[in-house]
Amino acid sequence: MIPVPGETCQPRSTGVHIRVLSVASVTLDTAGRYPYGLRHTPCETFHTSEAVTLEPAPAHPAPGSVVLALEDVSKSFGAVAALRGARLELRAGEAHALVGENGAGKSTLVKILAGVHGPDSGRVLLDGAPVTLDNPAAARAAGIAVIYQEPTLFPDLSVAENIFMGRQPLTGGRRIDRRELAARCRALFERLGVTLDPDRPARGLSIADQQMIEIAKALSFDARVLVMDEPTAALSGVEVERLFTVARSLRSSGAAVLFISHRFDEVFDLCDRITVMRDGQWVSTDPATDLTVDQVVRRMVGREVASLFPKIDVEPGEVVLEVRGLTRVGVFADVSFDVRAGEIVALAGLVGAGRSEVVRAVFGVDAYDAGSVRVAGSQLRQGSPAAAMAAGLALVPEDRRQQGLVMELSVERNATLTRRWKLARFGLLSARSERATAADWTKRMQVKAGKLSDAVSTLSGGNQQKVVLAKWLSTDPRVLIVDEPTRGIDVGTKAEVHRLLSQLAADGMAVVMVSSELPEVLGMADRVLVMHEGRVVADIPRAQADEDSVMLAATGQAGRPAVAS
Amino acid sequence: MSSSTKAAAPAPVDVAPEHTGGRGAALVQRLVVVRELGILAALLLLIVATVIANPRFLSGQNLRDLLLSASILTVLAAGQTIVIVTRNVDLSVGSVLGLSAYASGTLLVNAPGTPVVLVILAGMAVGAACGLLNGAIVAIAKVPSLVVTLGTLYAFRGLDSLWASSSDRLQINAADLPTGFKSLAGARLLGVPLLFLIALAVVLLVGFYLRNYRSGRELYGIGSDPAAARLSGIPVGRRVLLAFVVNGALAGLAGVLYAARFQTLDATAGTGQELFVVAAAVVGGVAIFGGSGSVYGAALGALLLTTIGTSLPQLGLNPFWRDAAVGALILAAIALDRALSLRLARRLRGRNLRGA
Amino acid sequence: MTSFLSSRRLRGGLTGAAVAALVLTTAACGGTTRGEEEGGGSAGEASASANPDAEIPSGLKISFLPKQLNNPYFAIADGGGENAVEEIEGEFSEVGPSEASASSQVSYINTLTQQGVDVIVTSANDPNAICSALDQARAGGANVVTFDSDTDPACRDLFISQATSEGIAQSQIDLMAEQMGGAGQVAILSATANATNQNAWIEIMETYAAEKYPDMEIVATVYGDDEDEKSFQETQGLLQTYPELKGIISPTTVGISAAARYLSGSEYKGKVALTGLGTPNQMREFVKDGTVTAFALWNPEELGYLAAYAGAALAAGQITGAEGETFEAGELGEYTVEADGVVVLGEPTVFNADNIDDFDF
Amino acid sequence: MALDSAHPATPAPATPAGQAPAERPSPTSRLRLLGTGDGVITLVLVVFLLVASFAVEGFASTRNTGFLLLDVVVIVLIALPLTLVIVTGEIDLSVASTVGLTSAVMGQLWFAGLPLEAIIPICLLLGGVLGAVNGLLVTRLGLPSLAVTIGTLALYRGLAFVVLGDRAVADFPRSWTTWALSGIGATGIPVVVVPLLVLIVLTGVVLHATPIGRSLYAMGNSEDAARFAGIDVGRTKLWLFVVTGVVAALGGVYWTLRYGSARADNAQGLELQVIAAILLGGVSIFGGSGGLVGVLAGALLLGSLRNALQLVNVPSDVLNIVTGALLIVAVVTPQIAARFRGRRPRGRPRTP
Repeated sequence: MIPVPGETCQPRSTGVHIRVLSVASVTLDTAGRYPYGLRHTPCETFHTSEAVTLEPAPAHPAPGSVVLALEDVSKSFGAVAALRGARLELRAGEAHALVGENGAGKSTLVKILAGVHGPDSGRVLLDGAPVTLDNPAAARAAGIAVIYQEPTLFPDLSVAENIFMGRQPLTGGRRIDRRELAARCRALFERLGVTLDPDRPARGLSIADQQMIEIAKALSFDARVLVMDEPTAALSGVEVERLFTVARSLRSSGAAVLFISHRFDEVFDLCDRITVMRDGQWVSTDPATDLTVDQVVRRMVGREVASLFPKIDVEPGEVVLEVRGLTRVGVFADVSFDVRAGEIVALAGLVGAGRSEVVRAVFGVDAYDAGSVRVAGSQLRQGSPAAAMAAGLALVPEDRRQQGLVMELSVERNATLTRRWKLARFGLLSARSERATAADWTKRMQVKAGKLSDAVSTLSGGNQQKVVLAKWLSTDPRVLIVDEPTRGIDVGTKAEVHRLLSQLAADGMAVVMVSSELPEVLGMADRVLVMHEGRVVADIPRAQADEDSVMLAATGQAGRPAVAS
Repeated sequence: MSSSTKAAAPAPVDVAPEHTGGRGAALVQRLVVVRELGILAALLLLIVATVIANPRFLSGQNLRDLLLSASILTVLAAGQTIVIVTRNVDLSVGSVLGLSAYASGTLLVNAPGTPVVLVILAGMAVGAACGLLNGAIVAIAKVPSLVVTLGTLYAFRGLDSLWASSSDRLQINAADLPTGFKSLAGARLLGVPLLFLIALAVVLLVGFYLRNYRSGRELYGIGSDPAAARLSGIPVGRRVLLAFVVNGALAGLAGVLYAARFQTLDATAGTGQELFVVAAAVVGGVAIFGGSGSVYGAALGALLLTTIGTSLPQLGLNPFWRDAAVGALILAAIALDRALSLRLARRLRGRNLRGA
Repeated sequence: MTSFLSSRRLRGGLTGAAVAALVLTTAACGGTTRGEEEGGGSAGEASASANPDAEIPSGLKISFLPKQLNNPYFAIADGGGENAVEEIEGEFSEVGPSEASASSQVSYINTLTQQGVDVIVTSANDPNAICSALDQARAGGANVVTFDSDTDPACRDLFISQATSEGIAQSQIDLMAEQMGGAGQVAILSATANATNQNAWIEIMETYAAEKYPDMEIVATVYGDDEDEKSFQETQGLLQTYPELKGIISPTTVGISAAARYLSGSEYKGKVALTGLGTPNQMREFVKDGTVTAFALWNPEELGYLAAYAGAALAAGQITGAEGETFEAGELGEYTVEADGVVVLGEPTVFNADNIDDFDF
Repeated sequence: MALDSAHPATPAPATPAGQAPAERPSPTSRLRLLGTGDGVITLVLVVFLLVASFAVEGFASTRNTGFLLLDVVVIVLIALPLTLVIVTGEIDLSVASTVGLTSAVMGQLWFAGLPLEAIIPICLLLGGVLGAVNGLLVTRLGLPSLAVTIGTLALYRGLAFVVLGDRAVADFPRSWTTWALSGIGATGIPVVVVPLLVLIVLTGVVLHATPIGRSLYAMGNSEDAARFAGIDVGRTKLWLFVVTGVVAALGGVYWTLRYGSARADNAQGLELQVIAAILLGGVSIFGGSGGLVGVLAGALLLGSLRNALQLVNVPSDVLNIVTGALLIVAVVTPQIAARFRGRRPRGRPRTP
């Protein structure tokens, strides 16, 4: 099942070959699973030998001179130092990977390159000369194109205008030449193999289509430096390959490509050199060929990773949460599952498979069209988070900043928001009881905060997540739903969160965990439910869950004999 | 809960782009047309109803009066569209109009020989200065325009009356104004009032600019998603400032037109106009939160509001119904916009959803 | 458990308290309906006796509070008042809101009360709304004279009428009849619908016309709210609605000039007669270009002048506002207080092409 | 420790460029002690009152206090629920039109012979209905409250004229109209201040010391986060609009009695004064921050400034300029101050 390193496989619908990374050199964890962050590009050559060709991957042109360099760049936001002496060097004609854990400072570095933030200290050198990129226009003028993880489009404007905003082709009278605009747009799409209508508005496009527009945008002005910040998170294999084709062609025409990704297979597939960052600092820059995934992971994490999943074995109790036939038209369909007390059930799947949407519907934030949710046997009224909370449900949402916390309110207000009625006496709240409760829970959760009255936005990501957990655990739930519980937090806190979840389950809480990190899913879950395109396609017990079984189900190939029943 | 694999048949993996081509643009186009045709239909319906009640409604004189009445509101609505498109609003236009009207009147009283073009330019300059102040506060201090222009609504009006009361002429009357200027009000070109032609020209120019120039498109971009606009390197502050200045200048122009048409100028000219201006734009399909809508729609909205004002009495309805009708129209318009955009979103989404 | 409850409590709390407060205060009264009203206020009755020979002291503080500042008509009237105050060596001031609303007028009356002025000369935006404020001012020692637009007689000492209502109304009907030949449709363009003086005139016009000119038909009364633009549009509407219209009477200065401007620029010029009350400066052009033949007005300057003198006479104790008392009003001569504390300025002046250039106001 | 906490999962587009979320000034400190963090405006008010008492003749007297309070009573009354609405990130521009419509209906019903005791509850009910119309359009149809209430601003005022035309109904019983103006003993403080104080305290408690208040700030800052915390945002906002309608109707009843005159144009333009007072009091137009003490100080500052300037015979034109300038200064100063402290201003691109 595990492909041979150096093997090349050919995905179904493209003629492009993907080099299989050196999987064998990955150190497996104690449970025999891949460490943190490792994913495969789905590719059926993993299972059938006939499509395997032994063509070598295209040779990379020799990298040229240094186009863009960051020297000793530091940047702080309030009390939080995001970058501390970061370094980066991009050469013409190279694809350069920037890897690091969430929170390592990659995004801040990208924003400095994009001209969104100015560095507090340090220099940005373009062709060896210092430049000031104090706004996005300046960065663009310097030939730096940035593709963000989440597309930044104008929903009301047409696709073509989105691509050429500010650079529309003009006629003699400085008027926009619409015909030329559409023509150039079509030419770009042809190059990308996309069949989007240039005149339709960007509103309503899928994330993948939006990402394609971002790529077309970057392509349209012949960037010297193309920065791609986790562009593949929402893309399917074909779309990823399409993107890589573009990146390679840019590279071979002499541009520098900076690629940020958690998917090491992609990193090793595309990139010539890899820069590792940790805690806002530069760790190393080496040719990709000199590195193994294992080495990269060690450098990123800076410690042993095996201790990440301290799962305690628990004998599951009664069924606490029953979801039956839950359907939201166009989003997910016929989702049914049970969760027992003491059990950790993971919802796995690719981005966009509908996992978060399901748990949101269960919790009542979103409506659903059919189906039912029962907690401890009694039917839950739909569309009411308050009712869900009353029934003993708690949801730690996916997006901490938008959904989990009211960023501008204080730590204590956030921590007690879910318990505000319980804390009130005769409908009145006393600042003292709020503070006492908040202090109690932040202590229990070991939140590191200056003052409880500080805005929660001043905390680090990990501590913010602990506040969210405190906020929900203080409601004493029977069922805890956590959506991407460790996204964007540091390794130490991550382990703490995992230990906490494990302990909570051991104490009899039912836990539903949505996670995109396979190791986390495999390490923590008693059972893995895999979703694909809005449906639950597999229900795999801990003993049988491994990287392959989950990935196959997640990519819609569950029918294959890969998964033992 | 044992370990069986649920092999639901997933829909085939399909690549999104193939779905979305083709009819998206047509759909949008159709909805935009529906929106503007909607106003036009409402306008025609109103006119037909009024004509049935009073056939003289279609007389040349009345149509001319109607166009004349609509022209000032149309100019204001055109300017307001530019601002609203950027996700801002200018509530001070009524006061700016008053200030510019009084300024141009004063200019004409003191220098009766001033050519009309110069008066227009002067009025626009006064307006542009007001717009510059609004825009500068909004763009530089990053303060919500609603609050800023609420403040300048008071301040400009106060300035206007202070000026009027401290000068020796509280009110400038028709007799004080030179005949050349006054003849503007009655002037016609091919039977169409000149003031309306000016308004029409403004609408066409603004419409042309918003559609065909980079900075015009950037205004839409800013209103559509301000954060994305910054990331795209659009000079957001400068563009917003520009929008306010242009709007101010157009309010100034409206002030000169007001002076020419009403010929009685005091410190109260244009009081309360802001409501009708915003209403005209909203009724015309300009989204209050920016990013979409056309100046043509806003102009149609202005025409519709004006027609309501003149036809209600002729339909035998108490003119007091006018404000109520305007209010109801605004609500209907935003509700319609909402319904249309939901439908559009559903259709577009339905098209690139895979599976499930 | 949360918001439903919360919002219910919220609403319950707020409205409960509000309603309770009201109910408490109302419960004691039983049903209070219209018609069982207690007798009218007695504040209007002057208790002190008049001393016709009293001297007007110098340094009287006389304040003019027009309907609205920056209104040319009131500016002229106030100017007349200022002249009178200078003659009697008093202190003149003019205050007022920038918009013609009763509530802001109340605020200014309060300020004047607080400043302790001796005489408040005002023209009411609403006959009742400013009453209690005027009562308070009088309780605080001020004398209240209204001009142009009266309040409830109970809350002022004197009302200076620009002319008798009959005089104004009849002269306009006569002027109109003369211009249109006494037969046909006529419409009235008034100011606001609750302007006391306007309504009184219109009522008299209607009865007088019915008596004297039976062929003259008053088909409509519309309101331009004393706003130029609205008056302009109302005129336009009138001509649309009544194609047979022969004449428009506008007993308000704003209305007549707006109507004149509309007519002069339209095909109706010279065909539809226009008369009413206007100032010579506003109407000069339209008289000269033939849109308007003749119109009437009292002299607002004299109105203000008389009001100031009447106020001074009150303050000096020469009069108390009782019927039959007389006082001297500077160069205008002697005036007598009529019933309900009304002092009439005189008959309106008719302006036409022959005499209009003799006046500048 | 992760250091990139300012930008974890969401990349750049989530926040306007150049603004690191972590740097936003925290309003939290402001929320303590009944919102007295808006101490600046309170301080300005106190200083102004002191200066005016000494410098303006007749300012500091019982009678003038009465006049001043009577002038701000309705503004403060309507500001109470409207503050809550603005804290949640919405706005209601139709309040003054609700006052006008209530007044017109009150006049018409009185004219028709109904007893006041029946009219007043009817009017309050009407206010609730008018508020519910706003609330339903905003929460159920998801329309922007700014546009909705501009529409109902025109609609309700228009209906007021439809109901009563240009007439005025003025023969309300004298005992009622005098009550509306009467003072408590010889203090000069109007009687109505007492129920108003009750409402102020009630609103203050609701906003600053109850679970409801907490949820209002939460939804004003982040509607999503509030929904995920189990707060029924739609329903809460709906009821807020209803309450605002009821209180505005109460204001309409009081206005009618205070001036003894029911007219369709009563309180025209009052919404601007109320909103000016609220914004001057430090409430963010985007919602989520501000306190009731600041709002009260803002309303009193506007009222006493006007009063004092009138007493020294400053023309009304200048008053308008001062009001406008004050409003702008009130919103610009914190932004500029924040910038001087080296922080970028906060400014969410939510409302124009």
